[in-house]
Amino acid sequence: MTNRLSRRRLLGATAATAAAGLLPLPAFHGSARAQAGTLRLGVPTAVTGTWAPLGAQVVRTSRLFAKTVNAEGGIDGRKVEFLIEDTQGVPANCLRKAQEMVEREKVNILLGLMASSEALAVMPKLAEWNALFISSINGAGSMTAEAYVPNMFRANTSGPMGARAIALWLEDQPATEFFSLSLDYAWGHSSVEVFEKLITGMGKKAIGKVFAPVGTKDYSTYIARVRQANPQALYVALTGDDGTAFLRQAAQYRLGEKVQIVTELVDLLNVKPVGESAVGLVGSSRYTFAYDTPANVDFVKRFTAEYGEVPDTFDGEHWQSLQLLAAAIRKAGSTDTKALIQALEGMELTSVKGPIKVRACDHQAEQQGFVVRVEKRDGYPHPIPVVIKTYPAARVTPECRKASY
Amino acid sequence: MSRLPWLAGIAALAAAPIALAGFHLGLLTEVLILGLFAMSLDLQLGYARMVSFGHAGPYGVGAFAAALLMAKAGWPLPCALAGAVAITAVVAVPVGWLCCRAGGVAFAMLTLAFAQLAYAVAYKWQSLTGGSDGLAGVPRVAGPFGLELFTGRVGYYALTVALVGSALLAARAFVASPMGRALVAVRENEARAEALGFDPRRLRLAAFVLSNALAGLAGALYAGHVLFVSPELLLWTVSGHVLVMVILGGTGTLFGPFLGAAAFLMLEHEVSALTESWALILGFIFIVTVIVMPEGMWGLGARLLRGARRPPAVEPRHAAP
Amino acid sequence: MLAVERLEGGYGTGRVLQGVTFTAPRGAVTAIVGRNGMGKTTTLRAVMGMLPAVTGAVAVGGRAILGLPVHEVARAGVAYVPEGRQIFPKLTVAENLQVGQRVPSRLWPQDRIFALMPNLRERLGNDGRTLSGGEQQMLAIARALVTDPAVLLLDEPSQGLAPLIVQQLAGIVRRLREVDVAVVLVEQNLGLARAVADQMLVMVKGEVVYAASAERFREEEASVRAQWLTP
Amino acid sequence: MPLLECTGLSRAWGAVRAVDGVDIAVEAGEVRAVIGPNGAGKTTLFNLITGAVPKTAGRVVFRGEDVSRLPPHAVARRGIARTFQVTALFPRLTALENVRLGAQAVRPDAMRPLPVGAAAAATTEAARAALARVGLAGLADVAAGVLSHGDQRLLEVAMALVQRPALLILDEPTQGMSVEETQHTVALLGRVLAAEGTAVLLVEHDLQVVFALARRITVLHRGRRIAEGTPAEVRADAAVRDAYLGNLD
Amino acid sequence: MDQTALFVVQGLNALALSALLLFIALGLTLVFGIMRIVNFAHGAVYMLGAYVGATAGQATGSFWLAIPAAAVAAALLGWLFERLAFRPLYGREGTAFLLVTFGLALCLTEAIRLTWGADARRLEPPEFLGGVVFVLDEPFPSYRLFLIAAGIVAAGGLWLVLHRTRLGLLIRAVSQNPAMAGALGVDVRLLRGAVFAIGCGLAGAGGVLAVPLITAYVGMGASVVIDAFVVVMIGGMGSFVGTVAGSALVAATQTFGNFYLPEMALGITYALMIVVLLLRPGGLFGEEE
Repeated sequence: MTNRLSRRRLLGATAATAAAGLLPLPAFHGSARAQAGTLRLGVPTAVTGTWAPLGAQVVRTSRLFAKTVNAEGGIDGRKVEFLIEDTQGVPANCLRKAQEMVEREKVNILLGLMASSEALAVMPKLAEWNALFISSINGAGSMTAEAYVPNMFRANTSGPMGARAIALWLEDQPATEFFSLSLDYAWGHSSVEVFEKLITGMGKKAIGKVFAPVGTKDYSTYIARVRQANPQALYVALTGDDGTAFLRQAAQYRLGEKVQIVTELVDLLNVKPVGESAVGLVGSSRYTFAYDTPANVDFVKRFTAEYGEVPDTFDGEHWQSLQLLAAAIRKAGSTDTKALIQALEGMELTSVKGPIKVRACDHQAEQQGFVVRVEKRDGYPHPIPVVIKTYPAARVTPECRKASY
Repeated sequence: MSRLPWLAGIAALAAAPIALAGFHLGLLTEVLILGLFAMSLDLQLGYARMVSFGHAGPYGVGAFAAALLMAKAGWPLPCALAGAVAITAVVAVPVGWLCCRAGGVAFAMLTLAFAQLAYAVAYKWQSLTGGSDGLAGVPRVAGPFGLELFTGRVGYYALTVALVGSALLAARAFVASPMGRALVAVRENEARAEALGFDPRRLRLAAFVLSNALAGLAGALYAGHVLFVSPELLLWTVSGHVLVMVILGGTGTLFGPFLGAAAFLMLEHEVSALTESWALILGFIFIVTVIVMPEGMWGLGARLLRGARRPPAVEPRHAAP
Repeated sequence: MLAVERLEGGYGTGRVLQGVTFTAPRGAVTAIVGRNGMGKTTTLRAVMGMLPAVTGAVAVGGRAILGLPVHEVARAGVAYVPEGRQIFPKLTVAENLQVGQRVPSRLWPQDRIFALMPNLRERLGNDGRTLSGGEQQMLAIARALVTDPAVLLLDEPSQGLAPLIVQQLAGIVRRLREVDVAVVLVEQNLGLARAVADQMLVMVKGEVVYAASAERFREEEASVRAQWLTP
Repeated sequence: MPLLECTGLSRAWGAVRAVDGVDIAVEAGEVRAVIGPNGAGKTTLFNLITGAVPKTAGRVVFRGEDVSRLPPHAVARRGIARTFQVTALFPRLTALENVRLGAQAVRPDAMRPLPVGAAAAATTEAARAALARVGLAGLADVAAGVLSHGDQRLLEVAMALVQRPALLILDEPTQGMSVEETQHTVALLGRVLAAEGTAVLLVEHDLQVVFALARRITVLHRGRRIAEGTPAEVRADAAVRDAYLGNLD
Repeated sequence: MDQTALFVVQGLNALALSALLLFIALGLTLVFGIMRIVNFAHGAVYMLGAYVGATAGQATGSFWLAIPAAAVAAALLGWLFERLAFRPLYGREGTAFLLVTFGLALCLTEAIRLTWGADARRLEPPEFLGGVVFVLDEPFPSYRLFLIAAGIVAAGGLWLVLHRTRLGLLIRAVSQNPAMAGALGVDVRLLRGAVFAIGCGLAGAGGVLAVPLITAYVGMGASVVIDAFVVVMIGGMGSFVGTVAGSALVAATQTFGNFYLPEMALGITYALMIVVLLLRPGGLFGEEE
């Protein structure tokens, strides 16, 4: 910790004059002397920038996790401390921050990386660093396929898995002609690719697709394009503020009256600002607080008590990855990278999303697929996702080292 | 001028691998690379008043070129760096020819537009560039000549010091050359310089190409440093950051931009480790710096070192007699 | 009345003014003549507050104005007709007139302006840049007058104008005396200066070296010209 | 064949004809003055000859070559140097550096991107000599912007002289100078021009300067040439008296 | 959807987009015209308007109060910033302003994130603007028609201010010749502050008007300000007419371009700017530099 303190002194003058106690320091980070045996976990995530709303979920869930396990005496008797740093969602920053955590702060476990490009930038370095990375957000199919590295595990549902769940649900629906609108981003491309393949495999038709750049504000021209194509259903793979903007504008154009809109991802983050007009939206869900498992009920209770609102997608996904990590440490009886990899491979666990199994072949956690519909329910200030269909892990997880089906 | 500061600087850089371990050496490498990037912009901004909003363009082109030459063509590291500089310079000629037709803000916006187009190409040409994911795991190819020396962290640091140092010397030589002097003349009084017989457009184009080539070298070194490239390298925010580094450090000084780059990177990196609200502090520092350090950090430092007062301000004489 | 005392200063580090002292009474035209580069224009700019570092004293009707920002000098009653006229090119004649006019002019209502400069009335709706040199000069003077100045500074109004227009100009400047304004005229055209001035000043190298009534100047003109005005 | 031959030079700004069909020719070694009241188009005429302002019409032939469409830097490199009416220097550079740039600009390696050793010394030498010739040797290391007005005007002359031009265009070289400075400048110009045989095109308000230097005078008025001849002829010309000389008096 | 309807709807889409761009670009061009400053912080001010407006709208329940609240808050900030940060810099090179506005953009963005958090804020338009009207049997959101109207009102209003009021006269005079305007008694510094405040106020109003479409979120200002720069450059810096034309051109290019050439979406605006600036370096309605 001397390092940390000396550089704080270095910056003292400028930082103190500018900030003078006005600014909240991230919890735990830099908290003076860590006790020997404290388990330090690195979270280089996007606190600011485009992905800030998702980063906020990672930060708050990390804090809740530390509070919870430390109250119970830690993991295997070791207190947990998170080292959270802002990457702005920029791969180069993420790489530097991760490297600093590993080499300077002697952290060997990384979590909470935000953009897939950040994860893909860090993954080739993991072996050299002898560090472990457990993904809780990154959806790019390639991470467990072409770009697979042994030091990475994906605890979360991937993009292709989400596309698969919604495709399975659509198999039983009357609509036969589909149009896809997705983010011009690796995740969006891989989702649409998987979706189109599955749909055509069912004998339905993909009649067109369009990719909108990240940060698109005006979706009117894309909505016009959908109208022009006149499909029976529209598959949407948009996230964050782009998803919100599209859903709001689609509602304003009453697109849903003519076309059934299904989405790859249903987040409260989008549903809340869209409001009433989100009701009826169907999509796959990586996590929703409405899952009826004992672990989830407990998590939602703790979360709500702490933050006064229900957890969102990446709260749940991040929590699941932390649960997985905790279980692995207990099983391995160590935090050594090699030991953890061994413990994680093939590990089974009942998490907030139900049973999961980490397969050894590509380090993807096999888990159930959920399809939800947004509905208005009493007791919530906003519409909420309600699970309408659950698919067993075997049906939604792709084959080993495959990004597609 | 005294040689002492020079020798001290060289000694410090040479001793760095002994004193600094691991991460810090990497950070120093990054500072040097960004310093080179900022210095390359200073060549056109400080010596020719060409304010570029698109300097990320050559930087990203250089980075992608080096990464692709190593990852896809299997070129050895030094050859890939040289190839990247050559590619950047070749691209800079037509782009510069078009941009230098305009002056002032129009020049700035044209450079921005070309850099953004490069971003769009890098983003969409997925098969080559990896699209939004970028290219990860770029290898540092040692090649057949026993150049393994440079592939380790210390070796790469040494290579960076050597190349950045050479680039700095080259830039200083350029500034002192007839062309560099002519460029300053154009900056000071374009009509006068033209009446003397200097061709402002050719001078500006030359400055643009040289500046871009050095930015390409910085990009290539960066790609070799982090072994990862993505279209973000070409984004306008990067252009904005490097502009800030140069102004912060002091324009028209070549050394100032290194200070500016170091300050920018360290501030962003270190303050963001202290608080989530690093941007508030960083922004505040920028505002205060501009107001209290009109000549940038280098200017202030030089003045403090010399203990001298500011040289008398010389305004261009007024039109009225 | 304008009182200028020991004005020193210039641009950058140069000292163009070396202690300029003179007074310009109301209802009279004070002409400053001298060769190029002697500090005539610089004196006007210094009075106007357009030079950064100037020492000495300038007073309008007893009120010290040196050191005030330009707009406050203007509001203290000093109007400036610069060399080259500096018409707002993309404002109409009417708009050019309105810029400096805060309230309807007491001394110079539009009718009076147009009586003096009939051309301007016809061109009210035209952009400043479309005016001829003579019209621009008239507009520049009119634009200064509508601010109801106590002091009017005229810098080289005859520059580039045809003799006929210069004669018109002389007529206008003479009539300015009627409204109790102190006119300070900087001219290289000795003919014009002599034709309109009540008081003649000669500047050489940043100093006023000669001051006399117009009558006396006429008597001494030959020697004054030999001594200061010809090389 | 004259050194410089201009035919029908014209420039209009909108409806205003600043220069209107002016013909003027300068022989090698000749000192030619252009006079006329303010706004007669003298400076614009110079700008048309050097290419600084595009021509509406007309042709400029210099040493037998049509330079009408060349940009200013190309005209300069062909041997026409000029000074400006409003002092135009590189104010933050030293006097020596200002002149050095003048010397450098006409060298074949004027825009060489690498440092030059011997050539640099030669350039510096030439610059020092030129400074000495105008009497500014002692001010070589002073920033041009802080020189006195008169010294700045002389520095401009040095910048032009160091280029050893075939034709030197001087736009009001003694403008704003003191009496002594003016005398000094006239003597200096007379000496240098006689020694080097440089042809000169001179605009000057100070008629004594004009008469001291020029053998022939061209009179412009409202963009047109209204007279041309020896000083005596011009003085005697009625139109000139009306337009210019009379007006001054 | 038949071709005519498609074309008409897309035309309306382009107009609505250009209205939004106009709010930001008009402020930029106004500030540039009079201060020769390229304001990097304009996007952050736009974002501030969005957040203040969303909050004010939620607190009062009135969309109509949200707009002036946002505009006033943004204008106040601009006025304050001009006094504190710009005043010491007048007379310095343009690069100083680049750095100082960049600093402001950083500060403001982070201050907004600290104040409002990372979650998006919403604001609903009033009931009668929440529905659709049918254009050739195609539903078109009433709110977008309102945006078009708002754009016309803003541009028309600004034109009236510039050409029919004393303030506008002084603004035009100062932009043409600040020294002379000062000599005629115009307090140029005060006017600069006022213009900067007006420019920021317009951006703030633009921000709140965008909220019903895209919600208020951190980062909303980043790319829109680049689009607005492009508008101003294409139209000609400092030109009012040029800015109106530029925003229409950019909006049409984006709307129709993204429809027919969606693969070009990332670059089409820049390609347009390159073509325009190479043909006319001063922009369509600007003067050559």
